[in-house]
Amino acid sequence: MGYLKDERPQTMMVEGDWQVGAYRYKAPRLLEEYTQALKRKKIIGSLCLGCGKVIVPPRNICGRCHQRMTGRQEVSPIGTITSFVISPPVVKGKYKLFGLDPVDTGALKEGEVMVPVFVRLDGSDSNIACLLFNADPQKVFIGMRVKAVWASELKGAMSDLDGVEPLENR
Amino acid sequence: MLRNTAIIGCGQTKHTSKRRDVSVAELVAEATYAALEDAGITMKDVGCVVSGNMQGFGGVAQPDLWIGDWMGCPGKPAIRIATGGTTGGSVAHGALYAVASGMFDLAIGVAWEKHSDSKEAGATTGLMHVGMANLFHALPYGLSLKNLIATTAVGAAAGVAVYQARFYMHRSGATIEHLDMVAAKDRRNAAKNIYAHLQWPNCQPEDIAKTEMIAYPFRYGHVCPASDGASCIVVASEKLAKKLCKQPAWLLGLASYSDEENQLQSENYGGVGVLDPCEQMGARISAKKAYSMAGITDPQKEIDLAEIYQPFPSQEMFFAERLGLFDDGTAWRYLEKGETDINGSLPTDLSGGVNATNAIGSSALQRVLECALQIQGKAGEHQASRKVRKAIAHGWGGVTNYITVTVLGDTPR
Amino acid sequence: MTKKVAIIGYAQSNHQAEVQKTREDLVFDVAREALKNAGILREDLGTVITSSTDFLDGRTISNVFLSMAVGAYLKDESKVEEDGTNALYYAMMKLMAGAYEIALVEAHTIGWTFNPHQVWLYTLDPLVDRQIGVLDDIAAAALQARAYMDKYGVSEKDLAQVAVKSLSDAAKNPCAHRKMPKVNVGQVLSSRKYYDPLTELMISPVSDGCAIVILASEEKAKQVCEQPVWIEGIGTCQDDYLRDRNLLSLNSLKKAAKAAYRMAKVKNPLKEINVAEVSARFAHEELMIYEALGLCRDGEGKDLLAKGVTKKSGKLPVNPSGGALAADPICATGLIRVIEAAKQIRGEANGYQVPKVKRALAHGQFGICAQKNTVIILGGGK
Amino acid sequence: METKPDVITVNGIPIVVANFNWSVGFQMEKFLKALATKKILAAKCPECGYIYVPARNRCGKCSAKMEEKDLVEISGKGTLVSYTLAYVALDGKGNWTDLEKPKIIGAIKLNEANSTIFMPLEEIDYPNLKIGMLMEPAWNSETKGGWKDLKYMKPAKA
Repeated sequence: MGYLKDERPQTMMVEGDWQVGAYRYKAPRLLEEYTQALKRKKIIGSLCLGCGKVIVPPRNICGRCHQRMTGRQEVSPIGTITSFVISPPVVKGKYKLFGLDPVDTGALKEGEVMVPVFVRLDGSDSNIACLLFNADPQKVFIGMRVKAVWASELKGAMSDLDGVEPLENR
Repeated sequence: MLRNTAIIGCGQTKHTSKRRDVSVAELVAEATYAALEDAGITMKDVGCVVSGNMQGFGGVAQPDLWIGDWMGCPGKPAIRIATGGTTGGSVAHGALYAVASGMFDLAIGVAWEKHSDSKEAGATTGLMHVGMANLFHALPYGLSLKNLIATTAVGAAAGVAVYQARFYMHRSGATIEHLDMVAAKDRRNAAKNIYAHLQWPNCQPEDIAKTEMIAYPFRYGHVCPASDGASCIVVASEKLAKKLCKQPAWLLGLASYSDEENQLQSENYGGVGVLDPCEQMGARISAKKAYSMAGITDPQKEIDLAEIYQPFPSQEMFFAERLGLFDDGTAWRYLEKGETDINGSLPTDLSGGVNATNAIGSSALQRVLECALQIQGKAGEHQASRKVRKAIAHGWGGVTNYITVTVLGDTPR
Repeated sequence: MTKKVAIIGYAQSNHQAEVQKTREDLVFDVAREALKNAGILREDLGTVITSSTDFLDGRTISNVFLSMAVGAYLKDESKVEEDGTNALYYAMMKLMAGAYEIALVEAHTIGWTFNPHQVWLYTLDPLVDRQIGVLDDIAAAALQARAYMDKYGVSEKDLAQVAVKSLSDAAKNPCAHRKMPKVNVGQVLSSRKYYDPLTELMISPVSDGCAIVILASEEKAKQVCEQPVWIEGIGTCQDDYLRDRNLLSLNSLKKAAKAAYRMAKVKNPLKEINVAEVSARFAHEELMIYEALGLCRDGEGKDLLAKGVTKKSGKLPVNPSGGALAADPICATGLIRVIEAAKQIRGEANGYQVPKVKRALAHGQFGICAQKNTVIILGGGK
Repeated sequence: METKPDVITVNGIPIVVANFNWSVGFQMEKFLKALATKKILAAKCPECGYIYVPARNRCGKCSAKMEEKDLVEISGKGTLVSYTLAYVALDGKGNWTDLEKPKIIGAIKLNEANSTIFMPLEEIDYPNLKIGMLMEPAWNSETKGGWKDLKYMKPAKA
């Protein structure tokens, strides 16, 4: 038993490409504001003066009110897990990003189990996605309180906010 | 309101992972001409062609300019509609509106995807490009590679859906066993649908449970495939439908309300204000609008069959709830009782759905097409055992924020 | 029995080579302005149709991050690819069907993002024509131009005249991108050579821009708008792929125009239409468009131009705004023509207003050598 | 409300390329394989008689289906319907590059078919080109079964 197979003849192929890497874009300096704040161990979001929502990282436009989010608001480094995923142990060669193996590049360790989580930081109306550290994957639950884990060296980069860890581990 | 309009012909191709026997143009023609034959008309009769796919997957910009010849575009009004995952649903709406507006008496809606034309596995090329600009933007700001991989790639194709599933399970009390049950049902159903991709006769939840875990709660057996395939519907005005077709599938209501983008990042890498991606306000409002057009007051009683766009099994459950077919948080109870099976009270995705067949551009059109087949009684082996009078077809796409809802019935309004 | 549809508001950006805004901001700003122009709130919108393409925007599902900016939050939404006039066509269907009362139609392209001419190459048959890479949209247009010139005795100077007319008219249009008040034939002919006979100034510039039109059903339009511009006729048509098409005449435009004229009950366009805004991406196309629109017989486009019929003070001014040769944010170009035509009817075209406009024609096109064409007839008054 | 130009330019990563391999289908496969033997196959519509190059399986004019039996071999000779001189070329990444030696491109309506093909022209100087000239294909010395096997078109010897 199992999947039925569909066998059919093949014809030849003709190759071509699309230079998606040659595109360029315009972006606001919002991320710069955000990363500069991270350097000071502060997390900022944009505040809509129409509906009062605070979005992290900051975004430009509140579509609900159809107006610019002109306010800036610092949010708490403590928050609540709203959703999480438990990865199977990392295996070398299983997954590639731009043709690079994450194990070879040192980004991940062989056998590592990752717990990516959605966290709603206190004072914000959005989720951020990051990794949960220092926690037993089997004991993670929705509603768990967590706090930010900062990189050992703050560079004013997105990686300054390394992830989160359970609040009671402090 | 809308003048009466009906679907009178359906055509689709066999879906499989690699249709290397045909070019994308020939694939499209296969479905198009099958639909015309089903409706008993020729291309000359067609007034307007609405078509769509996701061009990033096929690598050809505006492919209708090239393959228009294969779907009868020359010399006709031809509109190309593409809205991501909902492309097919939007194409169906395009064709339905073309007739409902009184501009045309006969229109066809054609949608397709040929994933095998892309060298990258599955749908990664296209999906990557959704966020490519954001990625290019965030990298200079020191986006950590580890975080990137963890947040985007753990589920590989699953993406935000895996978080969404967790949200739903938390809200409703559904478990991973329910996901197994949905996936098994869909593969079982697909085995009865000659056009479907992942066919597994008599598949049981235990079979799915044996497959490898990708990222809890998703197993390999839960995930939709990337298929090659095309589908086409023929839409006619009331007068023509009655003349040409014994049992047309009448349009009762349609809507496509969009929500805020749900996939964490907005344009330029800002956050988004959707806290729970399985809340799906767009789906709720679309369903409400479509039901009011259709004069349906109690969908739980009046809808006989649903075709839900469910690349992942959790989506079949919560979208059924958001469309008002079950109360919030209860879909899994009906699933346990077998109510969504072929002989149940609300047969759902008897074609196997997107979970078994996913040619992205065409997937949402197939939902409409399958509802039409069920109403016409032409579904063959996967025909529901109960008489289908009103059916709802659903599509979602974009970054889980676009919704298309189409309600069809066996009698005009 | 079909319902009438009117334009009740519009806005466009200042089209330029490199707009100093994000895509989101560009669309948002124009959307705010359009809503203000129509005198309605975002909440009044029924449906929103956008128009852009993934290859030009460099994003798959190019509309997905713009839904909030354009005002589609919890609104009926869809995206029609290719020219904005096709999106308008679809929006009109939705209004005519009676499903919604007000529709917002948006179209944009940021040409700066990636060379659109490269994208045109990506629209070619990937199995054959894209493989050898000799053809792009300009090359195809040059081939069309040469064949047309040879058949009807049109000279390079005639083409240059078209460019001179457009670019000098554009000087008065604040939204135009390429404004050259004192341009002359010599300057056009000596600009950078791309594909003979086409030089830089005979080719539309690569622009960033956005255009938005707000439509309403008859009852709603009368209710909210003092001066609605009625869509009296609309027609669209697609042609064969390049290889199997007669490049010498724009057959699909002829069919689209016929459909639009029939709907608007126009018998003699030269007499009954007061101003036309057409999307001519290349100088020779404007002459071919005259012919396809039925303003003159095949091959007489250059005479129409030479006699001054189509200049701003002529009998039927064509492109007093400067047309596509003066600004070409690809997907938006057709919609810009609609806006310019509507402005002429409302008497809002400061500096390039044509007197006594009762009926105007707008044309949008897409595809290599104008494969897809849409013609819209607009009328004023009650 | 106008925004201040508070934007930055985000550049792509040039090495990121999407690659494609398009299946060709049976009619096209026969056409491409025939090119390897320096033959050009056209498909003649059994209904309306329109002859397509490259060969294909569906008529765009009358929607009739075409099969292997509808394939006809043609000489490849054709009439020049238009020509242009390319001073520039695209480099595939969206940049215009000036050509040191301008290249001639022609549109050739094949004599035994209805389709027009687009090819580089050589063995003739630009000013000597005339619409209506008879052209014939020049093949690559090594043919691999692809449209590129046709190297260019040249004036046919009488």
